[in-house]
Amino acid sequence: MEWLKTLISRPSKGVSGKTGYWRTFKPIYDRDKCVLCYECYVYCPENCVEIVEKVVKIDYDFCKGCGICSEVCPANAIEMVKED
Amino acid sequence: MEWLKTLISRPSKGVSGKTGYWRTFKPIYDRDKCVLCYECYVYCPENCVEIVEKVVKIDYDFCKGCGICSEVCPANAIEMVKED
Amino acid sequence: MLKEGIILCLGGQGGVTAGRILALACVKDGLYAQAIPHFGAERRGALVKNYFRLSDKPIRRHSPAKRGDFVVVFAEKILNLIDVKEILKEDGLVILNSKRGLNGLKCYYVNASEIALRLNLVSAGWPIVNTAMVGAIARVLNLSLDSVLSAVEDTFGGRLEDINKKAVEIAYGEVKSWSG
Amino acid sequence: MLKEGIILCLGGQGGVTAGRILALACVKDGLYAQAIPHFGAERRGALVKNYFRLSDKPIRRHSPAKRGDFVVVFAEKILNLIDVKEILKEDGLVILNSKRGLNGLKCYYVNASEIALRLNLVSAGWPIVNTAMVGAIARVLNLSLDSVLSAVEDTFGGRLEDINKKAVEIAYGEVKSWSG
Amino acid sequence: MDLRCVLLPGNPSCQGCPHAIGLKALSVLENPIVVVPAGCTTIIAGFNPKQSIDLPVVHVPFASAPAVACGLSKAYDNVVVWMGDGATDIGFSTLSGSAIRNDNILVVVSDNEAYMNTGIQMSGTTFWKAKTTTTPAGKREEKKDLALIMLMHRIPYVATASVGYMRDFVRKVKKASKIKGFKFIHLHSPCPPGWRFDSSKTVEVARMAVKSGAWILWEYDGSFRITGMSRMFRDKSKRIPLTEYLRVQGRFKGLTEEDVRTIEERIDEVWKLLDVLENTINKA
Amino acid sequence: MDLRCVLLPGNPSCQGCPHAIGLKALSVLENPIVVVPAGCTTIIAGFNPKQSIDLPVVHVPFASAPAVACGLSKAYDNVVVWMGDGATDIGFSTLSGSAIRNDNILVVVSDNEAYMNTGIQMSGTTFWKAKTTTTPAGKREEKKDLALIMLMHRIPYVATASVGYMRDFVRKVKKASKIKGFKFIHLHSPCPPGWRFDSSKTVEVARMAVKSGAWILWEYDGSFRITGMSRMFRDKSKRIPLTEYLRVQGRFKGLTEEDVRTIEERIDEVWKLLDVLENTINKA
Amino acid sequence: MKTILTGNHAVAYAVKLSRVKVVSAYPITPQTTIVEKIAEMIAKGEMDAEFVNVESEHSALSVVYGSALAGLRSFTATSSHGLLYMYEMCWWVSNSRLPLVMAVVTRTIGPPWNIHTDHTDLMTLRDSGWIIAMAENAQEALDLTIQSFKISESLNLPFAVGLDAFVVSHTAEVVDVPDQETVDEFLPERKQAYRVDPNDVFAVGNIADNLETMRMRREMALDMEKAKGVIDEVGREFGEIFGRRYGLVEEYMVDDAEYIVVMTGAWSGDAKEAVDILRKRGIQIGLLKLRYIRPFPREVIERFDDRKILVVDRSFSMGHRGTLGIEVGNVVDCKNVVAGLCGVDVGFEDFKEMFERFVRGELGEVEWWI
Amino acid sequence: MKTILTGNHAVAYAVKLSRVKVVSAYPITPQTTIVEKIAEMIAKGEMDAEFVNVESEHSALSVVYGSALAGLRSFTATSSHGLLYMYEMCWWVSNSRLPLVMAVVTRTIGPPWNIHTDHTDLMTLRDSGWIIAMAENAQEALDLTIQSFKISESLNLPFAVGLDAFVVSHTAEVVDVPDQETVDEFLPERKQAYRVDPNDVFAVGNIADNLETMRMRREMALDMEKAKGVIDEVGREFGEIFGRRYGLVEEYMVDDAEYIVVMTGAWSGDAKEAVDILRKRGIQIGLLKLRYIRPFPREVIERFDDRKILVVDRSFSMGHRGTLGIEVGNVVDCKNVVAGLCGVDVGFEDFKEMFERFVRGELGEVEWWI
Ligand SMILES: Cc1ncc(C[n+]2csc(CCOP(=O)(O)OP(=O)(O)O)c2C)c(N)n1
Ligand SMILES: Cc1ncc(C[n+]2csc(CCOP(=O)(O)OP(=O)(O)O)c2C)c(N)n1
Ligand code: SF4
Ligand code: SF4
Ligand code: SF4
Ligand code: SF4
Ligand code: SF4
Ligand code: SF4
Ligand SMILES: [Mg+2]
Ligand SMILES: [Mg+2]
Repeated sequence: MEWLKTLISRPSKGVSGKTGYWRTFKPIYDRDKCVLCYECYVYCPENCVEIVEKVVKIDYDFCKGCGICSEVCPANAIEMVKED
Repeated sequence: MEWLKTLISRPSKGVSGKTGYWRTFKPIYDRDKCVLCYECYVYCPENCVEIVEKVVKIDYDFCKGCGICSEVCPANAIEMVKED
Repeated sequence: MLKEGIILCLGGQGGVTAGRILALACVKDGLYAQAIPHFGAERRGALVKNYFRLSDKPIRRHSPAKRGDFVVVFAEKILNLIDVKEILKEDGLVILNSKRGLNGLKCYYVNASEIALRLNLVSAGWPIVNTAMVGAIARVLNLSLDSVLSAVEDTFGGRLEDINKKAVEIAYGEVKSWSG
Repeated sequence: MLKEGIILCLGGQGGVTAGRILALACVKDGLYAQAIPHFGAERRGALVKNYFRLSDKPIRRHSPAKRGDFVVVFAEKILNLIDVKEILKEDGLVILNSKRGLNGLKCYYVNASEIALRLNLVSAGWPIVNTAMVGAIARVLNLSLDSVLSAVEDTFGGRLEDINKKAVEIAYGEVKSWSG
Repeated sequence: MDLRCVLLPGNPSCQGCPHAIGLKALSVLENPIVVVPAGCTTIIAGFNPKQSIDLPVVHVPFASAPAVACGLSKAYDNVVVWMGDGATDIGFSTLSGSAIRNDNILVVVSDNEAYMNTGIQMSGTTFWKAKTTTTPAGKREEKKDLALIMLMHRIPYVATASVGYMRDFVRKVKKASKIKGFKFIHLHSPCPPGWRFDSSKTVEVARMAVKSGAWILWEYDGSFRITGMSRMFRDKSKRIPLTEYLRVQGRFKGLTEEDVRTIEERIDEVWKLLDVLENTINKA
Repeated sequence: MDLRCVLLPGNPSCQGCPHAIGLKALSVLENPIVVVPAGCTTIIAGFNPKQSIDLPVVHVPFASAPAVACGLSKAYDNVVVWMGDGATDIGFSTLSGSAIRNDNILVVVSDNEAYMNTGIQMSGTTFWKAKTTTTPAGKREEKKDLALIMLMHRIPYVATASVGYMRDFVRKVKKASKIKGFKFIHLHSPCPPGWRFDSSKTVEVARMAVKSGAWILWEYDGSFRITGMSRMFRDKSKRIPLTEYLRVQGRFKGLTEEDVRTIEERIDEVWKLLDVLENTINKA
Repeated sequence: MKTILTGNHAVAYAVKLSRVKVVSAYPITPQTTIVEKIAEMIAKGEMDAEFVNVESEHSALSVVYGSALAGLRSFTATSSHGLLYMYEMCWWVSNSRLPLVMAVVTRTIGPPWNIHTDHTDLMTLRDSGWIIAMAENAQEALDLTIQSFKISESLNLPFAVGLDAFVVSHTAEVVDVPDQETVDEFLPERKQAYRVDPNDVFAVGNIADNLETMRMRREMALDMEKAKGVIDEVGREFGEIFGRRYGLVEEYMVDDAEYIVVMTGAWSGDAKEAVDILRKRGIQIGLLKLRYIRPFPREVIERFDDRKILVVDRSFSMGHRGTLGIEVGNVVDCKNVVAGLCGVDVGFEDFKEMFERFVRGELGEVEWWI
Repeated sequence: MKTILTGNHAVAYAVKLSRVKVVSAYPITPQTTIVEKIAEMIAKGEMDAEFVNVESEHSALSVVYGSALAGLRSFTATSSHGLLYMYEMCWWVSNSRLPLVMAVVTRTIGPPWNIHTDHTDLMTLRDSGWIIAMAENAQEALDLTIQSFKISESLNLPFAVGLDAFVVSHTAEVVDVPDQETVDEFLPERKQAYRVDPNDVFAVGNIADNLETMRMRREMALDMEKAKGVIDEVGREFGEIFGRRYGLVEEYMVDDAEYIVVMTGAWSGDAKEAVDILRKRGIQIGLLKLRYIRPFPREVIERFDDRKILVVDRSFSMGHRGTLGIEVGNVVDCKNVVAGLCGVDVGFEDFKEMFERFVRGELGEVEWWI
């Protein structure tokens, strides 16, 4: 029943590898501006925003740089900056 | 192209033969009662009622004896009678 | 011993059920049997052919019989629609629902319609003749009455059981050979 | 003469179009060519491989080349994702979008991103480098500039035509061999 | 009403067949082509080399009818689909897709509330609690309201009709055939063997459905309105008792009084909604 | 709002993918099984041997999802179908059949208004005049109103939602999952490559749809009501101009002012109908 | 207990005796009476299962796909256009390696519309990874259905039980119906290679590597080969318990036969009678009935490569020859008669004549028996 | 005019050049770009036809069934699951004897989901009465599509043009696109045996007699035989006009070959290169490319019954052997390699090795090339 392993898949991060490399722009977080509204957390399509001890953490390994967190942030606490 | 004749069919009466033989009851028309409302004509599912010169004609070759004409006749001008 | 029969009835007359009851009766008599309804596309009212086989050995063939050792006719008017002789073997016999038999043929007859009406076995104006005909056929084929009654029991429930058993019994008794 | 190439780009960078323009340019130069996009299931952003062949005779094979006579790299970061040497033939050469070339390999380079930005060939923040890269590849493969420009003409309409032709021209002129 | 009569006598329909009555309405169409998926009408239409419908008929697979009609409509103006409720189940994507595309066709669903051709199995439009061979204890789900669902597809014409009111139905067929785009008519077609009533009662049962308020005749052609006899039965007091309609049918044997009340409540809800639609969707 | 987060980072979705946002709402379900027909989510879900959705996922053929879910529901309580608008086209019979059967499942249609996985072809729910590869001159037909059509199926729960208002959507998912029977949520999911807007704008575009009144959040659970932000936009004066919503999208390039007016009129009609429904279908 | 049952009712009883938990099907003549009977048994409380009424065959197979995935023994049935309509799901089920049983009442594909027997519909499954059997009569229909669950579940391959429209499906004949205890003894609880479960987080069927997928197909091919042994073994075991032995084929007077006729389905009974008649005349003829079409009993046929072979087909592959003619002809040289398509009756008299012509060497490569 | 086109775009241009009037299709990778291109050409006014967007493949084929019935030249295209989803309609079209053309971009059937080439999907049509061709490259895709209308319409049989997913469908390569006038010269107006018309009252497809229906099938079988001649004749005529000659098969170095490889589809090009390599080493090997699967070029293969034959299959019939292996093996003894399923790449290097092993006698009856 080797076939079973081909038919069945288990949860894992990074199915498409470290998708951080897809990025053109990078979200930069400004803790000072943040009002901890959780919008970035709720709307990040990559699910790579965490809020730990009242600080937003972006997992740049996977963040694709879509810019949604920046757009939805009511406090302009996330800025998109061109990657080099 | 012999097959064409099998694939294609042309209109004809009596597809199932003279369906009059299906009948258990026979509709008998009473001209005197008839008010020429055309209900029997409209509702006969067999389309075997004609009204010619103000007289209802039932084509007994095909009438299956369903009894609808009798039921819809507002004048009780059609009676269903057991066939012998 | 393999006997093949053709049961002719009109759609709605219960020919298929008749075949199955008969077959069940055969089993109860230790025989093998087969009831093959012929399904055309016709709606109720039209002529329907059912095939029937009984044998003391397992029956292997499944094709419809071209001619029957016996032909059963559920309604006299069927005789206008089909020439029974064309589907009867040389020495075959006919079992007919009628007040009389047919001339020029080996023929049994029973007034199944009358039996049905007598028992008030009627639906939509039609006498339900199938169980009476089963009784008649069973008698002609020498099946035991008990087996047929038991087969009817297995087939119907409640009120219908008794009345149909009665129909079988009466027809089993009343079926006659015609010598005309 | 059959040359096989592998074009590496990121989804959305227009590698498929680049391949087709190049192939068209080959036809115009009287050559035969084939552009085989590799379709994985990936969405835009991910690494995409395109295969390319050119020849003076009709090309019969359709399987992807395992190694290329040349490998084209649309973005430097692709070099982190794949080891170019693994898909390059022994004496193969690399054509790279970068300010510089690669050491230890026969390498050509052109700053296609910069050319694109210069021409304002940008979409969703990305410089559209494919036509610049086409120019560079064409130069390295010795295709005629006219043919490439004409191929671009056939591919784009309106405003896009001119700007892309310009990108081709610039890159055709600017591509350099790296000796580092 | 001239029913030139496209249905020829001696056809294979059962005694008292509602489709056979309904099909006569197609007589009023000009140069139609009729597309028929699998169903009782396949049989009624006759056996090669004969056919009992005096129109060009294209027989097609069960789920395909509106799509085939769409194809035909690229060449011809008056393409009609005549299909059963079962064909509407399996072909609901096809129907919905055609409606969304606004194909220039008329679809009539002749609804006898079950798969009759295969021997009385339940369909989406089978009435709640009705017994069929696949719901021997009565259907557990409600009747699918095809016409309202099609109305929500925003097509130019939707109507309900009944074989008990042929003049209304014929008028609707005629009207629909004059409109460009997708037209839908849901025809109520009580079937004697399927619903277990005497073959003479087809028209009566159909009328009882309307008179009891269980089947409502309406029409949308830009505006929405209750039509024909149903206008009268808006007034509940004018209706016949629902049980009259239900009791004549063998398929409802064993219905409790509570069941009847439940049905009544649901009917009330539908009337309420239709009333509102009449007041809302109203161009005039 | 706890989005324990069943969607794992590094998955294959495009930047700014609306499905990816929407899928996170499934985090609130208890022990669900998710059935996914062909579509972008097939890709997003990952490649063997890995998967990027941290729930049991059953991938199924395009038209089959609600039926497969029905089968699973014979063993499990919380079966969810997550499907695209395209799957809803081809599988509309399946969906409608499941609804009529009142299967105990929740169906979420994440509607990005085209077949994205195959490269932006029009679907039934594609907006009028939107350009796709199969409607290069703009779609000629209207957007199919799935939720209203499902409402007419008389199922216990129907709602619309938007990836722009996740809290509203999550609430609806939670609520639906507590109801027995067939639940349907139509989720509006603007797609950056498909609608041609920047990947950062997914949420904004979704919100503009609601704020302009073009997408209306509502819910039926026995009673019908406009929900969330849409309550505010009942008042037309509070809405943002429709053109704001349309102009940000590349697919609407070339829309004339008259087109916009037509769209506006149609939106008004829908609001009118929903208002009426709110007043009519009201248990309280 | 010996009683009278149609082939369809025999299947329905087998489904009940196999303790199936979910049944879903869509009506189509001549399949319908199978599921009507099941619906009736469930309504009467004689059978403990759920019956799901669906709106199409595609959904019927999808529903049982779902329930089988969840670990419930499941069954569906169809015919002809129904099979074609669920065709996509058929492939999905087999490629998912999901054990499942479906009865296929073989029927002509239209147009013209025709409800009578023809094996062409069933044969469309032959590439897909379904085990395919054909019942000769009602007894075999019952017996094969009971065995099918065991075979399917031990191989993780779906199983199609074929029966000829009307000739088997609606013919009432003597069937020995086993009792529940004996069937329970023969047929254990359902087993399957994997089961979808909310507490075991995995996905089924997502995109996989090409080569891995091809490997998966090769394993399926190998399991199909293994199925030959399993079928014979289960058939032997069935024989021990129920007194009727089964296997890939039925050999009727083939051992000493110079002429062998290969065929499948209901008409084999008529053909056996014809064989008897010719045997009485001293002609050494026998019948090899293929009870299974998949796996294809290649090795059995190979054993007879020194005989004269006639394949009688009830299905035809347009642009080549009879479907079994192609299959058997791949193993041994054979003549091919195409007969009984579209429900044309073929009885023992026809076979007698056909076999006589075969023996006299009068048959061409491909003959249409019309 | 020589230009660069993908196989899919080549088909789209062929459809335009064939003056098709109605196109309906449903998106599926890798078929989609065919109809996208057609939609674009129609929108731009370059092509005078109606494009109907439908909600499923079943409906796509239904729509063109309707338009073709009405006498309009019609075209659809699909792949894999799409083909399986419209499978019922495929049979309906062929049994209706309706000329029609469909492109089938061959693709793996799931699960697991997989969009890459595999011929199994196309092979499911082989019983149904469709003419089936496979294009080796974009040029053949274009040329066969143009020929397909002529062949289909002269035989009243539908025609499926197969092309390998991606390998042909998405590979851009040099194609000589003929001009409209020349195509018009080659391809006359649509003809068909019957046409539905409001002014000619008849029904199509209603219930017919069993025997008559079987006779209809036999006529279809005979017309399929006739198709062999028509295909060669049309291919010859095409060659005269366009300079590229077509026929049932392509023979590549077979005349003096001791070893012959039989295969179909895109990889034949790679195989030819491998043949060249072996030939250079003095090995007498050749390639017989089946351009048509239906009608099956039985007579051509028979001519080579004295050679050693290897069939390379990209489809497998579970429980027996490769699909072409079965077909060819019915005519001549052959070895059978199953390769490239599920999109696994097979290139000229593979073929070189495979053919070497074949020549050295190292291949078993059925070998999986994994
Ligand atoms: C794909 C497919 N599935 C099933 C059938 C079998 N079938 C033929 S007619 C029919 C029922 C038709 O019901 P309906 O549409 O309500 O028409 P009615 O017979 O009631 O008039 C069915 C299930 C079929 N022909 N094709
Ligand atoms: C029967 C069948 N036809 C076509 C396809 C091809 N197909 C796969 S996904 C897809 C589009 C999906 O569109 P949608 O459901 O809207 O999901 P999205 O990709 O937009 O998320 C199509 C057409 C298929 N898999 N199966
Ligand atoms: S840029 Fe996009 S992917 Fe990255 S953290 Fe922000 S929302 Fe998430
Ligand atoms: S959206 Fe902005 S303010 Fe809100 S939590 Fe995120 S960073 Fe902070
Ligand atoms: S009894 Fe029925 S068939 Fe006869 S005339 Fe009256 S309505 Fe017509
Ligand atoms: S229904 Fe009665 S009254 Fe009216 S026309 Fe007929 S017979 Fe005369
Ligand atoms: S079953 Fe009903 S609908 Fe069908 S033919 Fe008979 S009466 Fe008409
Ligand atoms: S195309 Fe749209 S829906 Fe599909 S993955 Fe990309 S962003 Fe998501
Ligand atoms: Mg119906
Ligand atoms: Mg979508």
